[in-house]
Amino acid sequence: MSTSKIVRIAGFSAGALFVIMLIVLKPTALIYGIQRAGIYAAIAIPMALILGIVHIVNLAHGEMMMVAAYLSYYLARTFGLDPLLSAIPTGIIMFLFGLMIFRTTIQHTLKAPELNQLILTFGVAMVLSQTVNLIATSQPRKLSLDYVSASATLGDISFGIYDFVFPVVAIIFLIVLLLFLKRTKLGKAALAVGQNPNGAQIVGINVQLTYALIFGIASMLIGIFGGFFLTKFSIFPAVGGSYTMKSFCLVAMAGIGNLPMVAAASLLLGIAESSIMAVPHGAPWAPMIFFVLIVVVILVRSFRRAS
Amino acid sequence: MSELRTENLTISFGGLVAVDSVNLSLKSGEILGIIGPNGAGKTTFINLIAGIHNPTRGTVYLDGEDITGKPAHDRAAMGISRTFQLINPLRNLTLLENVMTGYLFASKMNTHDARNAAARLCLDLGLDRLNRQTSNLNILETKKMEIAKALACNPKILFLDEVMAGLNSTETKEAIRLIKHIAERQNLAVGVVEHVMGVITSLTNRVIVLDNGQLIADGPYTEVSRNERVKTAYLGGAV
Amino acid sequence: EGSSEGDPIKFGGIWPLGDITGDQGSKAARIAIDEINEQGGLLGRPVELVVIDSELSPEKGAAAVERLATIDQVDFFVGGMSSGVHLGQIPVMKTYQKITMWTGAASHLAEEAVGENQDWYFHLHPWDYNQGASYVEGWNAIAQEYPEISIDRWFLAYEEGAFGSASYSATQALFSDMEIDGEAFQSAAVGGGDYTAVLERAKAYDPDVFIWAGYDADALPLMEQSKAIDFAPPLYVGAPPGWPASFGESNLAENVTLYGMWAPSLNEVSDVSKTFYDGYMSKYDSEPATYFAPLSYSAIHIIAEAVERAGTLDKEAVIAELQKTQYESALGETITFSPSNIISNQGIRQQKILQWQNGRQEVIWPFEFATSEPVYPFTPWSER
Amino acid sequence: MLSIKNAKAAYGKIQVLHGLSLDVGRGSVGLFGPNGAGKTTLINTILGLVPLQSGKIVFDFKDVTTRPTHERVRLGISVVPQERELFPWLSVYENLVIGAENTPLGRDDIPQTLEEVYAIFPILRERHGQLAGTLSGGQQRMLAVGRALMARPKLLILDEPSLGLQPSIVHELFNILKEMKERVGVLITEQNVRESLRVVDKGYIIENGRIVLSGNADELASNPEVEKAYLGL
Amino acid sequence: MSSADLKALQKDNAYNRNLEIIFMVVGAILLLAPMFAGPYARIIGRSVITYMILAVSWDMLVRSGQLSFGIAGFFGLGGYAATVLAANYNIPGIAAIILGALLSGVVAYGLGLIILRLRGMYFAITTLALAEIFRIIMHNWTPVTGGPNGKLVPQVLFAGNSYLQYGFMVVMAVLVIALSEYMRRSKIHYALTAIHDNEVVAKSNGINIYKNLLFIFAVVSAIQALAGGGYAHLFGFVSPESNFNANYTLIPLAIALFGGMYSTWGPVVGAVILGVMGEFLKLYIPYGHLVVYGIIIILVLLFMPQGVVGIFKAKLFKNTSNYPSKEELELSETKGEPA
Ligand SMILES: Nc1ncnc2c1ncn2[C@@H]1O[C@H](COP(=O)(O)OP(=O)(O)OP(=O)(O)O)[C@@H](O)[C@H]1O
Ligand SMILES: Nc1ncnc2c1ncn2[C@@H]1O[C@H](COP(=O)(O)OP(=O)(O)OP(=O)(O)O)[C@@H](O)[C@H]1O
Ligand SMILES: CC(C)C[C@H](N)C(=O)O
Ligand SMILES: [Mg+2]
Ligand SMILES: [Mg+2]
Repeated sequence: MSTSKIVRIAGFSAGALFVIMLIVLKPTALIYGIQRAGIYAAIAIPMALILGIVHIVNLAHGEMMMVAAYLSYYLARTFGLDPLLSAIPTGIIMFLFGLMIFRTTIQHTLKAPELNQLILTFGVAMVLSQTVNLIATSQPRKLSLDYVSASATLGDISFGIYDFVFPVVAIIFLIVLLLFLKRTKLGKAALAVGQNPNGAQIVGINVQLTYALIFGIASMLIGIFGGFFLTKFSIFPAVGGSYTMKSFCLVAMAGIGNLPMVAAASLLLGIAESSIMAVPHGAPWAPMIFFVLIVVVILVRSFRRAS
Repeated sequence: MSELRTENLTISFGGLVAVDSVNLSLKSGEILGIIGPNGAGKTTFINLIAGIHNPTRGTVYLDGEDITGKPAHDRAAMGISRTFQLINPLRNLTLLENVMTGYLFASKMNTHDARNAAARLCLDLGLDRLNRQTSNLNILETKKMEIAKALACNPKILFLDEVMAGLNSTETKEAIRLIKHIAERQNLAVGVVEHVMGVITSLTNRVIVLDNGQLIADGPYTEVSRNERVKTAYLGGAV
Repeated sequence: EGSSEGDPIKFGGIWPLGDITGDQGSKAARIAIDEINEQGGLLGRPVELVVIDSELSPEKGAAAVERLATIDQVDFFVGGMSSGVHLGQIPVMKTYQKITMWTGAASHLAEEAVGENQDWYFHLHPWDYNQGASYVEGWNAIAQEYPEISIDRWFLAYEEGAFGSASYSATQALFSDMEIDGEAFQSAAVGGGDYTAVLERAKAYDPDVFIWAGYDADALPLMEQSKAIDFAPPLYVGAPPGWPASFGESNLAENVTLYGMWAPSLNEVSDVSKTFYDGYMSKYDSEPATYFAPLSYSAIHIIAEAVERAGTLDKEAVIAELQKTQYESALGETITFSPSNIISNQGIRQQKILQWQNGRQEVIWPFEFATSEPVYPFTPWSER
Repeated sequence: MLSIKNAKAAYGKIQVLHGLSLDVGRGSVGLFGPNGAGKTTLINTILGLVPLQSGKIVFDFKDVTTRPTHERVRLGISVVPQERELFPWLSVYENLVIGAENTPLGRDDIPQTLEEVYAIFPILRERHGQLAGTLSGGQQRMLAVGRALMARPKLLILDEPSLGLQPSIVHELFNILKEMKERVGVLITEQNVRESLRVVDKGYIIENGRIVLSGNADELASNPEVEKAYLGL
Repeated sequence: MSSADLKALQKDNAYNRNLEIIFMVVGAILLLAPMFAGPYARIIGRSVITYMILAVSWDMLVRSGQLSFGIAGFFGLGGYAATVLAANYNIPGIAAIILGALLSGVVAYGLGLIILRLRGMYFAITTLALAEIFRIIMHNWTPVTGGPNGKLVPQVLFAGNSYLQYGFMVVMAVLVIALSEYMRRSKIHYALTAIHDNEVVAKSNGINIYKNLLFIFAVVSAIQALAGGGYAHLFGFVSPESNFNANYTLIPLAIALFGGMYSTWGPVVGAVILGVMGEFLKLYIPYGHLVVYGIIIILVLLFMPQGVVGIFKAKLFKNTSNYPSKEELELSETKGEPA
């Protein structure tokens, strides 16, 4: 007990020391790390919700975001709607789209082994990205928005401040979801369904509806984020793929079902990556840090649990 | 002739001491009843002996050898065998194959011999249609399979954790007869957890009572059941 | 060879059809085929194009070669984009040694894999080191022509994959007499998209010329982040193989210099380019957005003209004629073949230097194709 | 209150219920029979967890034969399943509350019902913060009973509730059931036939998916066949 | 047991056996057909077999319940090892492939010592992360691996002779299939299945979980590396993007599911159907065939959740599990009816 406490305190102080060093030596690395973490967390949190409750690794997660971003893009091109505003209609459309995908496909495989849903969503991902590819070609698209380059100057360093919207969005997602799960009846029912669907039925919970709604809500969040994503990134049919994998990693690092830890894991990885990138010629090693940290955290947790 | 002995065996989960300094010795030929209130620590005690949990404190000896740190699979091979309160058949194996695993790994037989031995044991216990999936078994068959699995490990010490729960009285009688027969034939030391006192009285020759993780009584049932603490904590007005 | 009089002459085309380059490359090639057929075909025979998707995968690409060679029994191979896929195809191509006009693969490794004395192999796309050398040439020429432009200090931001890192090492080797530094970044095309670290380093380095070698998906976000940290070098050069849709519409695009082989503005100085452009627009109702379109279009015509001149499909004869090629291409220049480091038939070596001006790509070098004068220095962000 | 007409059910090709009819009014009904007779299956059909091949189930004057499980529960059927079916990562308290929250009857006065349940099983109060998955087998059974009570059902179904409970608590549980049956319907399956006959008004003996005998408690208790088969110990 | 039972059992067993023989013959014909069907068939066959080996090996591990998302990692590692051995140390082709596989097996063993205490999604993610780590190392270790550009194999296997190349793949396929079938019948099958079903029960039955997992993980990884080495030497190069491509993880999973998991024949059949179907689709739908491919995967999972082989088993073969087993019959013969 006491040794684990010592380890924890040591870990915390090492982390704090690192952050202080960063602030002194390379403050922008910390800023960019936080911004980066926001993107990771905002994408991973909806995936964590689906994995925690419906127990599905949704390999179409990134593709759903891609579809949402394209929706926002076309809303912007046709109606001149700013993507930050179109995030709302996109969110609603994606909620319905999520429901539809769930009802037509995933729902029918819930009783099958877990892997069936995994490969099913892989099929869905493929259909989504390839369909968009057919319609919109692989050529990247991007809206040019002035506010994205908004910057601030601190002493003699200038840095982008727009990207702070991502951590803000992530925190909002997190708080809303936590309140939803702890405070609302549907949320509490969802937690129960996640742990024992059979048990949930016999206390009067509509399990199928809960699954569908949770999937829909997660799709809505990722849909909203699609609009935000579009403001910063170019979009193309394959843009979602790498985020699926990264989210999946983050969710596992956090521990399945643990939403706040997803945010914490994102923060850790965001800062770690941007610190590495701040070192000259460090960039090619940034993904390495990402994956090594994930493995280390997962292993450490398993060792701790075993002892 | 084998002997299992525990010394100050203790485990706590968080703040809760589930098994608290239990000293026990169990010898071949004995059938020991283990009773006590729900949550007294009976299952946990068995888990400690079988190596599923590691104790916070205390030692387990088998024939004088300290086996406390040994992994569960080694203990199984050394002759400590048990059934599970919450039965989980290996559902991707057939009935026969479930029983085979004990022979294959704890008793280290080859596949051919293990198959034959398992079949013989199953027929002995009145199980047939050995190629069935375990999901098609009824409770009685499941329980028999559970016992067969434990016996296939060629045990010296055998723990039965509520194997008779859910059997009706005819079936229970049959099971008691079976267990007595096996224990005698193989000169086993047997520990039996049951909440049905009829079973305890007709099967065991010695009883221990756990309460809040502590061993509060040890002796023949008639004696133990007169103990005030046992009466209030466990039996209530139900005797 | 296997085909007789009256049967069509077959071109086997392999592109990644799911990618804009292969999509437009294959479609442009089809235009060339149609043009030839409209003019009565080749040697009195119709021509046909069989296209197979490489799916950006070496094994699929190699299988496509095998299929075209044995089942479709094509006479020529055309196509190509990625070096990675091409590496997988080369061993199979070498077993058939059919006349090949390759429109892709910049990696020198691919050239190594083809090896010496493969006279059937024609490579249209410049190798990585060709591109580098042409930049040296171009910049020196520009610096001479416009003395106010200084090019002494270079910083290269390159994507960490094969394309970017090859660009960096080629540039380093070729610009060895100048001050040069570089830093890798992860392209948005593979899940990156954060350029802040590279841009900060570049800003601290304070270069005369800043070049980024990444992909189309990096273009706008990179500009936006440059603006956010107020990084505006005198020469801001982008060297992606293609640009995103409607990049020119952004005010960030203004005065960005770029490398390329082709731009619609070439229509003003080249009739072939215009013919090609109009043909593509009328057939597909969308603008050719990558140079793979004119390149693939050229590939078909170059072979067709050589066959016409040879008057036969005999391999030796056609190769001999191909080696004499003088093809005035839609890319502006006249394409000829000559040995490069290893292979004997290298086509284009020169890249063009262009600049975004008023939403259009204008050619500023080579001067013979120039459609505009360079704007220098890069307009600071605050003045846009 | 509950009436089952000619229920037939099967798992794949294995026919388990061969046309069972049975009624539960106010008061309590016991289902007895050997292992594998189909008692649990019957309960599952009442809940809609196993579909009927044919037959009809009426609860509270409503035909519920094709309604989904959660609707039946909301109409007032609660169950203590043989396999307990708790939420292992929720605390004891949360398990109890969720038992009430999704049913119209249980929702009304949760603190009150909670007190009642805690009074019956004091250990649950003591362990209200513990994760259900870490409870001992018998404690889990108590929690399952408590959770079913939280719904304030009109019909309480208990599938072998005494399984794994210590004798004193079994005794107490049956006392409580005896009291409850005055207010609500109770349907109970038990291997502990002697103890249950104390509680039930009427009993059915099921064998191989058919009712082979039925009668009120005293009749069954004095029936020599029942005596021989079920009351031996 | 009645003699009617016995008769029915014997009849059904014989029927099943005949059916099996028919399938074996058809399978063998299919496997050898590309030898006579031209080089295109052989090159397709060669990649079908690559995926087949990956899918079978993945299935061998998943039978223990351990789900690997790191197939591409060991596939790529094997490819790089075989290439570097050949290019930098002049080790001849086949020897380099085998050595590369062994080395990768050793690496897997070492990593397994640490990661095999993980379960479920955690293990899956860790293998996925390891695959990425391998890729990044190969990508950045330029002096040895050629870095982002990759590296050429000095000499393509069998100088590009497609008969020999295909033959080589067939030999690998047969070996891997045989190994998988052997494992299904040997002691380790019971250990792995028990671990899959319930670890606490497994250890209580004397099964050393760690040792068994370590063994199978090392073997399976070596097989995947073998396939990767073969791939590198057949196509003549390695590069981080091609050899660690996520498709080498996802497609084998899809194949195993499509064909039917927890068996040898499921992945084998799945690889053939999906591989051949992919080639056909793109001939008829050059632009957009992947949409159709995705839809087919979805439909199969919705309507044939146990996979193609599962359906065949259920529809064509007789279910004999409700008959007395062979051992029961023998015992009852020697001892008379059991009590
Ligand atoms: N993993 C755990 N974490 C926390 N507490 C635990 C854990 N496992 C068991 N316990 C607690 O330890 C005590 C002993 O449990 P155990 O299962 O041994 O009881 P038991 O005597 O077998 O009871 P029963 O007769 O109900 O089966 C219980 O209070 C239980 O809640
Ligand atoms: N999920 C299932 N799949 C296949 N067969 C099943 C399933 N569940 C139960 N059975 C079979 O149905 C029959 C009836 O089982 P059921 O559980 O209803 O009996 P029960 O009377 O409740 O017995 P017990 O006293 O053992 O609980 C048994 O033969 C059992 O093997
Ligand atoms: C310039 C392009 C042809 C780049 C391509 N990806 C290559 O590898 O060669
Ligand atoms: Mg217990
Ligand atoms: Mg039952």
